[in-house]
Amino acid sequence: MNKAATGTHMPRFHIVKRVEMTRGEIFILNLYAVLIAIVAGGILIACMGINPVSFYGTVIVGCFRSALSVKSLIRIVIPLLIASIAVIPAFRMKFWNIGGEGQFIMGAVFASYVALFFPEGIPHLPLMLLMAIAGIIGGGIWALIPAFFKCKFGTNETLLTLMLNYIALYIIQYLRDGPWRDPAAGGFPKIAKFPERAWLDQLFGVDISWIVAVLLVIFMTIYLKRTKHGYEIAVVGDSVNTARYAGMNVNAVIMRTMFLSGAIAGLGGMLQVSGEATTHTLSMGIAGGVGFTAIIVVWLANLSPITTVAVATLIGMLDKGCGVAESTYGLSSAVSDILQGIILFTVLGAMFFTNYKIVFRSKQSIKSHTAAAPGGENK
Amino acid sequence: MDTVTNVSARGEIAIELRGITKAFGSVIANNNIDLIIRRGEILALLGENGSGKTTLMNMLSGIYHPDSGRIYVNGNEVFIRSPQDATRLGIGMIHQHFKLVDVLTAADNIILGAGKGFLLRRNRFEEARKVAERYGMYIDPEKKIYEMSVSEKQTVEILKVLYRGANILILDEPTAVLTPQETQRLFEILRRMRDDGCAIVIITHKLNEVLEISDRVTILRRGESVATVKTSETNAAKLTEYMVGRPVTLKIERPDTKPTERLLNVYHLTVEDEDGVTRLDDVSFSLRGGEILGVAGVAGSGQKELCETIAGLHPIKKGAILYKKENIEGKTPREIIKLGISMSFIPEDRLGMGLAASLDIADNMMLKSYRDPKSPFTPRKAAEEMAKEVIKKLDIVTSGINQPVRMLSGGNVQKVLLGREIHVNPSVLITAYPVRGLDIGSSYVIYDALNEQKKRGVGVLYIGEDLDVMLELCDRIMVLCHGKVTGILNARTATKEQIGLLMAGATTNERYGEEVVPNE
Amino acid sequence: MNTIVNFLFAAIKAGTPLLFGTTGEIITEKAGNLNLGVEGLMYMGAFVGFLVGFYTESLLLSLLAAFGAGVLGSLIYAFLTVTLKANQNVTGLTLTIFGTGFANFFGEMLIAATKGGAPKLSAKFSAKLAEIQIPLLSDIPYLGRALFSHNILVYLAIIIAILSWAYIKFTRAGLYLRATGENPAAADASGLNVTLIKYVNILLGGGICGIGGAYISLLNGNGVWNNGCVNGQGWIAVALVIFASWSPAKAILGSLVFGAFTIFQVRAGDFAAEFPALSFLSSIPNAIYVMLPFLVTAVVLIITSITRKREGAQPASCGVNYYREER
Amino acid sequence: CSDSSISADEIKIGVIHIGDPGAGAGYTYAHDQGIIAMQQNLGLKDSQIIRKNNVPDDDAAATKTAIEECIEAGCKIIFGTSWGYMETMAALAEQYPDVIFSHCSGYMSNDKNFNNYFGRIYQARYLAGIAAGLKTKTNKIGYVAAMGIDNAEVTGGLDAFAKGIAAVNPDAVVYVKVTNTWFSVDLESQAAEALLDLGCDVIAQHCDTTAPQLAAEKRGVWGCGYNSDMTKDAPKAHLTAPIWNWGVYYTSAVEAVLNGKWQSFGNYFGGLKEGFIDISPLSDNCEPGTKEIIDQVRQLIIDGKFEVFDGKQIKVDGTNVTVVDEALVDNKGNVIVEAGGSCLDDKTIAFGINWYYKNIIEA
Ligand SMILES: Nc1ncnc2c1ncn2[C@@H]1O[C@H](COP(=O)(O)OP(=O)(O)OP(=O)(O)O)[C@@H](O)[C@H]1O
Ligand SMILES: Nc1ncnc2c1ncn2[C@@H]1O[C@H](COP(=O)(O)OP(=O)(O)OP(=O)(O)O)[C@@H](O)[C@H]1O
Ligand SMILES: [Mg+2]
Ligand SMILES: [Mg+2]
Repeated sequence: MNKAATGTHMPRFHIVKRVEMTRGEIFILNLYAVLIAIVAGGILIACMGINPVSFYGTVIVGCFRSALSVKSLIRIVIPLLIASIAVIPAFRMKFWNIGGEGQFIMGAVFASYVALFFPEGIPHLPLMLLMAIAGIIGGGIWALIPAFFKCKFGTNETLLTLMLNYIALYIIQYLRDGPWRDPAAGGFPKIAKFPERAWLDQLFGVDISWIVAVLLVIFMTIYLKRTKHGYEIAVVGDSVNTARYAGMNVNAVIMRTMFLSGAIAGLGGMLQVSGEATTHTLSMGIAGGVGFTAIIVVWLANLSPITTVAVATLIGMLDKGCGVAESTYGLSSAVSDILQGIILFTVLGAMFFTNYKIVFRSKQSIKSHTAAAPGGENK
Repeated sequence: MDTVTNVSARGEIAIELRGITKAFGSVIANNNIDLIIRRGEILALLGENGSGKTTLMNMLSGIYHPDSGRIYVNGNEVFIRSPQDATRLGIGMIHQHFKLVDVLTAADNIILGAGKGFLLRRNRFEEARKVAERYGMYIDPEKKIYEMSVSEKQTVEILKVLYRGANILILDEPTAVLTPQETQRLFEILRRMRDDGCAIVIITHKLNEVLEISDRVTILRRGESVATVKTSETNAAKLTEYMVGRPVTLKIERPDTKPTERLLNVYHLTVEDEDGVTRLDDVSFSLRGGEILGVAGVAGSGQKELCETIAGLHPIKKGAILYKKENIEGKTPREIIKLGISMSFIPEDRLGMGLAASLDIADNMMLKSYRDPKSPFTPRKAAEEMAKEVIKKLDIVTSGINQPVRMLSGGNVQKVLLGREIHVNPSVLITAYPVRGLDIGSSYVIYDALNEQKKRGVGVLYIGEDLDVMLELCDRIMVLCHGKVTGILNARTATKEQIGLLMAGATTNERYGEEVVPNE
Repeated sequence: MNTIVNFLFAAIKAGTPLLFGTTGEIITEKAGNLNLGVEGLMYMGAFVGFLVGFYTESLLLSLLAAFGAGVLGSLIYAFLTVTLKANQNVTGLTLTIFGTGFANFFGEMLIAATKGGAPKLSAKFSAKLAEIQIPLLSDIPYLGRALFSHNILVYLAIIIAILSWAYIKFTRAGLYLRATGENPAAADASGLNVTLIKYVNILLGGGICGIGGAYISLLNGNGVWNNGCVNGQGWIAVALVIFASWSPAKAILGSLVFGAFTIFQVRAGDFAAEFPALSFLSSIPNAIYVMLPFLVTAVVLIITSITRKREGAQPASCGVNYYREER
Repeated sequence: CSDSSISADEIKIGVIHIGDPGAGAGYTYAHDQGIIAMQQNLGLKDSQIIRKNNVPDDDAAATKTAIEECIEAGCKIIFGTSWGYMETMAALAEQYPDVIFSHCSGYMSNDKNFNNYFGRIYQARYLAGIAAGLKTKTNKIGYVAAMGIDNAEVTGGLDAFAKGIAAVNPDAVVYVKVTNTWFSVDLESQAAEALLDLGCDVIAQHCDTTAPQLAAEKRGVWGCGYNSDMTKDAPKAHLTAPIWNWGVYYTSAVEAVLNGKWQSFGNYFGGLKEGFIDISPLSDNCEPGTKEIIDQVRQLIIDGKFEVFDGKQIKVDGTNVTVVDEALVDNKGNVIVEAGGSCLDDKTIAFGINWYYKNIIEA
């Protein structure tokens, strides 16, 4: 029995937790990852007989070739950014809210109710305000549901928020086909366009939602860094025991934070549905997956609101630029999905090296391994 | 399955460790440790919390890999890369924190990774029962783990190891959760195995058990092996000394103050843990302003529960805790903090409770006081000031107030915690293991800080390990054993031997400095 | 009566790809990994299975290829989450994006390559997917048509589900799988190779999801490749895992129920016509029928958490990566 | 404003497709064939056509981005082929007066740079109904409808189809199942299968994919497709399909732009007469004599002697076709047009038909 064991040889390497990487090192690491991903994507593109350099050129030019394309880019980035900001506080608390999509949708639905069915006499500004409040409540409620069940019964929040996304989506379909169907649409199932007083204002030729987004980024930065609430989120996310010891009501913090998370997503939905991008109409494509993409965005952004701006912009550029490249080279619109997938996989993989390192043992140290030399570390 | 077939003569070396070092990040859990484990012998591994016992044994069970050092089993050098390797070498470990799959049956846990055959056969239940019977144990093999009591779970753990035919058995604090009767039964089994020629390592904090069951004792302190002695040639007091450190040479100051009113009154306090095991049993004492009341006892005698209960984190089963005249039962931790009761508890992993590891020093400073100002913002400025003061006062080594606490060295983490608790000007300060793992210089900084509190009229409850220190620092010493108060002594007159005996379970009627406690 | 029989028949058909996806995901989750990439895996299986069926006309090769595509897709996932310990949710979502893109991208290339029409499976190939009347059984009045005259993949799905159920419940490897998903630290300490077990089962689960995709592309499109063909069925499969409380046997029934939900909107009128008492069925809006799988699942999820049952709940370590030296 | 003419080698044309033109059949394919025909008719280069494929029409933001990419690329005229693009195009037409927006199948337009185009597809459906009515043995014909009774486009087409059936087979009934979506392979085949289960032996459709035809073929029965000639997709089942010759419109619309005549172009609603719609060549699956009858009826419609939504009906005796007076009655017994009455006006035809013809059964 022991014979087999004596043959056991020394492992050539093993994985250990590393001490800490500085922000700079992490940045460089991610840069490498993105570079590798771009090269991998380039190979794929080259395989289709397209020059990858000019392809990537088209992607970038496509985002900035005219004022119009920049506006388009902004319009893609803003809802994604807002949805991303929304999930940050929940994730910081280690509440795995993947229900941003549903919360965004419910915000849009609640706001649409106000826009479509509140008395005509309400002037523009108060109406917008009411819509914003409705959006906040809609998204907030949709987030409170999983928070409540999590606190009360320990219901798995990942799965419940996932289900609620789809329930929200089909609530739109229900409203579109039934109670909210536009009678003027000639029998087409469609919700009526909002009256003009429920349209979002514009500034510099784009919806003011970009201002809201900027404000939200600033707000979230300050909220998380400077306010008591943000502090409580950080402590609960770090250690529930410490939070209890400090006298925090952990459940209340979870519920409040999830409401905030949902509320911001809901506000994003309200801005989207009342904005020009959707021609001020609620449809099933209202969220278009931003709630899901947001999860990836904030994860790559390390849950920092400021970095989120950069990551969301990059993802938006990939979307927009690939759209242009697609018609330029007659490619499938799916090319952007594949590229996104490759880039995200690489960056996700690279994150491993921020927390762990592989320690190899050189042949020498295996032979000699003096007790003092800790395994001839060469990273 | 027969544990003794391959066992060679008694007294032969089963395992030899040479120069084993293991670090986690910057924490050196084991430093250049040598250890010998013999067949037909029970070796006790002794050491305060965090001294590296579990880590060392985990390297034998294949959970961790040593950074350096060699392991010999039966005279051959081996590399144990996984628990599988360990099993193959005949090493079995019963873990401090049970490693059982809750939703599976006892039998399934026992055969996990060990049985043969494609299908699970019904006879596995019978098999499990047989193994149990062979060692005089009883289990219901079809019972799910989550329906079991702790001692049942432990039985499963032991059977699991036996089933794999282990002849080198490691038990990490197996008795911590057992009743005395259950402990006796376990010891019976261990002795029988020893007599069969197995090598056994047992980790325990309970000195009486060490004396009762072991043949030799190895003592670890702060990651290093400090001594190995024959059990027959030692006693509780000596072991305590090895464990908690050097005989103190420097003199600790003990200012004479006049104790004031009784701030904390604990009456017949009884609490249980989640498993329903009684952790504090009818504990009564009082704490006055201007005194330091030491609490001595081997680890796990109820110190942690005492702290948590006073802080409002643990439910009271029986009895009461009064702050001045106010019953604190049912109060939230926050309300208790407001009363002025402050706690600095250094758990075995140092972080976990009382500190948020990923936040910086300043943020950790305001953990209890962040609510005070009326504004929605955190009092960051004040916290920064406070952080600077505490860093200065307690000599905290750090790159600055913005450094996350998790990056600090263990001792500095402790100073941050204690510094915060002192800084809020509490009227009662509960401090547990404040100098755990600190060097002498740092320890004195802390003693001075505590004395200063005492002079200010604060009531200090000092839970510690080092008896020499306690005898010099405290005014009175309360000894806990198995959750019971075995005595409250005058620290100015008590001796180490006296306390050691009480720690090991002897009792005295002495309740120095206590008024007669009304029996409800 | 025919209405019911036809309804059952159609529900089973619609539920079959879900059953594949769910069985695959159950095995994956049993290993402690929540893979939100089922949709992507099904897409990859759908395309590769179709492609191989289209060119080789061999059903076996087509299914093997679909399985292989699922294995490859889940290999990416396993490598990232098991070896590199990447966040499971994020990796799964990315896999969905990638798999969807993969299928539609190459799908378009296939369409472009087949000049003058959509890529269509040959008659010879489609004949292999014709409905099989099981001797004797299919002669049973009513039941014969509803249960025993399906195409071969329906039976394959049920066999795989039953085998998976038996594998998890009755085999030693299944026991190891359960232990790994519940408590990898305990499994590890017991001498199981947690990494290997996770890899094997994630890949196996992914492969089964891939076959589910192939079902969609080979059968639901009546032999013609359609971009976007999976169309959310992967997500319904994720929901069905919960509904089936992590049991492939219950998933068989569950897939029938969820299949029924998806075809109800085009069949409710038939019920109303045959059984006037059920006429309310046809007045239930379509949106409710599509919502039902998710709504019912959410309710089931909440109820199981309230009753705090240990069996029939998500494997305890699901979603959390395992690292031996982590405490 | 938009009448400054532009040369044929400079013009760029944008097309927003809801599906994939490569699909080889169905709605988007038919549109794209029209675009290709226009390109050939006018001798344009490939690079002058900017296609945006798979643009979901329930996602206004995506629609807008796609259309704007056409504008960025310098398109002079942009065709939006799906109903759901309407509001977005209307809004963009206001913002970009120099670009022409041409939208298919909606009801919105301005008199300047935004028109809509559609056609009298009901005429072709009537003809297809004749082929179906002659073919059915069970006298049950199934119809997969994308939208319900409220939708005049779908309902009008269905009524015309049913009336065509009634002309040759008064005993036949039409079962209709609604999918509530324009494009869904799954739902369309499930609906077709449900209809087949009801005993229908001809499956007709008003939806985008070939799925219903494929389902019919699988069961060994027959069907009438839509949009493109689906005989090549389901050779054993297909009879004929109402089809669009979108190229007719695309060519004339782009010509109008090139010639600076857009201002007077207006909305477009072509029919059999213009060659804009028709049925695809009858397949060998049709009953003998079908072609003779249909050819005569087509001529009657082109000549304006029979208008489908009027108080007349075709009577067939052998292959002898005559027009007789007959009231247009819905399936609830309401008279829509008295016997001999004149045809509904175009606006009603386009937007006002919300009743089912007398032989239609909602299933
Ligand atoms: N997996 C780990 N990661 C990081 N640090 C660790 C880990 N395991 C142990 N440590 C640290 O190593 C040191 C020794 O820990 P170990 O658990 O071996 O102590 P111990 O002697 O068993 O203590 P106790 O009596 O409390 O069980 C401690 O400082 C501990 O915090
Ligand atoms: N996770 C970490 N990341 C970065 N630096 C760290 C980390 N942990 C510790 N350090 C640094 O490593 C050094 C040594 O830490 P360690 O905990 O071993 O100290 P120590 O010698 O035990 O000191 P003390 O006596 O105060 O406990 C310290 O300077 C500390 O700041
Ligand atoms: Mg230990
Ligand atoms: Mg230290």
